[in-house]
Amino acid sequence: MEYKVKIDSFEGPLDLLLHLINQLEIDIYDIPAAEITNQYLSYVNTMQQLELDVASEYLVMAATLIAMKSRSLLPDHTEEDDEFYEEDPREELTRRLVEYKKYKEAAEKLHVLEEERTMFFSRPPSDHLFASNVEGPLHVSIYDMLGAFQKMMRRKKLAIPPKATVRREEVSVETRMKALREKLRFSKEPMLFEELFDSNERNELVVSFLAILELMKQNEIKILQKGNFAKLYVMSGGNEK
Amino acid sequence: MTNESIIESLLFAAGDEGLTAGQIAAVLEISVQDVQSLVEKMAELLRKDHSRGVMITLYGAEYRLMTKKENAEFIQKLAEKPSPKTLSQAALETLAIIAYNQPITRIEVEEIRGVKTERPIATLAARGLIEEAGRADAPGRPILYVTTSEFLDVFQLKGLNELPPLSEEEASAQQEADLFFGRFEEALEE
Amino acid sequence: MTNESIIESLLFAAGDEGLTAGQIAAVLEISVQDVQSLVEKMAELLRKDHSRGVMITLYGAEYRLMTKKENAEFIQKLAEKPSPKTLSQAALETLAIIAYNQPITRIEVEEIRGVKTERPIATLAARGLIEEAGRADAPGRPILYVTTSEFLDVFQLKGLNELPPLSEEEASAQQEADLFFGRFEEALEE
Repeated sequence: MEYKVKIDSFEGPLDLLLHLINQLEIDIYDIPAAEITNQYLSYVNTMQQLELDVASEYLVMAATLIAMKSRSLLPDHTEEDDEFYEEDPREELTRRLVEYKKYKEAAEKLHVLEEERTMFFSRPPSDHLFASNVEGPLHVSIYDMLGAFQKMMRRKKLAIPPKATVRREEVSVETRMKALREKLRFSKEPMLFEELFDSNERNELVVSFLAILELMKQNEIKILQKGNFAKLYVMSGGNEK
Repeated sequence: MTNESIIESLLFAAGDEGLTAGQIAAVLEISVQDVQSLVEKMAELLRKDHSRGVMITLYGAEYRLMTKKENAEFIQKLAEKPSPKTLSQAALETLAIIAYNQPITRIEVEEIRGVKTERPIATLAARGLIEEAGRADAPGRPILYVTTSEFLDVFQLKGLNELPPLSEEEASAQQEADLFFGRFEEALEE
Repeated sequence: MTNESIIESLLFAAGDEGLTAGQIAAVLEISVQDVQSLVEKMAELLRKDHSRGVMITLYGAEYRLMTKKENAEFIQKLAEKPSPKTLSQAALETLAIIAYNQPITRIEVEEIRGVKTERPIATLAARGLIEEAGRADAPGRPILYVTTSEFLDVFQLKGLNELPPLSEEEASAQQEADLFFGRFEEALEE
């Protein structure tokens, strides 16, 4: 079925024609109408026999080629001098082939760059960078979002072993206070109380809670609540007016 | 390339999750002890070199590359400057994940992004692009997020069904050979 | 800490979001030119130093830290997900035509390719490589397409002027003759 795959892989009639020109080793600027037409039609026939869907573009091209071929069979009725005034379908075809070939080659060069690019990896941007811009009109399109998403897809996520084997180091209340201070300073806006706990491990929960109490006591943070049972928010700057 | 170079690549790409000595050893096909002494040497060099901006930390069992504490103020300065785009890549990534997977919890978003996502979510919520929609039936009852009508507005979508498909659809949709096909066959037979 | 150290910290924190020279300059309070020459010097050192695993790239306007190509196989050994699929031939051809002729309508792309191009265009838009940029002043007001900054990233380009040159071999005497007569014909028709 290799044959089928090959035929299926042409990117349209121009691609098929370029393939034939290459195979027949003929000059793109001097295409023999009869030969190329016969070859082309036999390809299109094979496509039909293999019950491939033959896009209408292939058939339009077939018609053009047939017209070109029949024209080449007619006696040349033009005068020498008039030659260039005559609309030659071969010239038009050559122009299109040359144009298409240019981009086909450019596509190959782009592919090389694309492949190489998949060998470079980056890391996700830090959580707290650039995230605070919430004012002004939004000038962002769906394509920006898709681009960012693709960038993320290209990142490599490296596999991490099961967490069961990980032993946490002991964290002191002082260390935790320092971390919380930093976190709140970065955040600028009040943070949800729950957000201050990075880990679900019991030891750390306790240490974090003690650290929050200590920071409150030292008047470094403020806790806000809109009403009974509402969410607790924490913000820094209790001691600076 | 040297083992140091490979270790730097690995730690860099691993991001905030870091890598254990065992994982690095498996990639380099050297012993865990060798990895440990290599990484320690690298960490020491980084500490001493004032032209370098990163350090290696051991957090639990994982080695991580992090920015040096001395440079924290500059990173904060950068964080304070508005992104040249109106939404940062982090926010756009987060938004894409929520848009295509809603409703979704923050933890799930973080699993996909591989990095903490508190601030992007706060930004998107403050922008009115996402909102809370109840809680997931999971431990801790985490908040579920969905996109808002403001999201549709900003991205000029009539509905979520107008989001472009993310994966390249293979050319399976069969193109119909049209009427011309029949006529062409007739012409050939003539 | 030195400026080099701070720049490394900043680029590390920015990850694949990257930073423009202007953003770095604003943080360091030095000129954009100074940033550029500093970063270039750093990039050169990284390239040469075989004990380093990262490099600095400039795609579009953003500098980024990336792992070196030589270490790709080691990172892939640990990676959870396979490399994303590269673009199909149809998508690449379409993208090339758009890149060299932007802004351009779908019909114009189809004229060059000689085949329908709806699906490749949808794929490219979904990958964030092209975007709509208004409508052409032509019957039916067709959509105009341009490439995005993501396009520059995927193909490692600083800008559109870095696109590989279109092959020149067709600029033969024959084609020049065609061009000449083409113009000549047009002139006659007027």
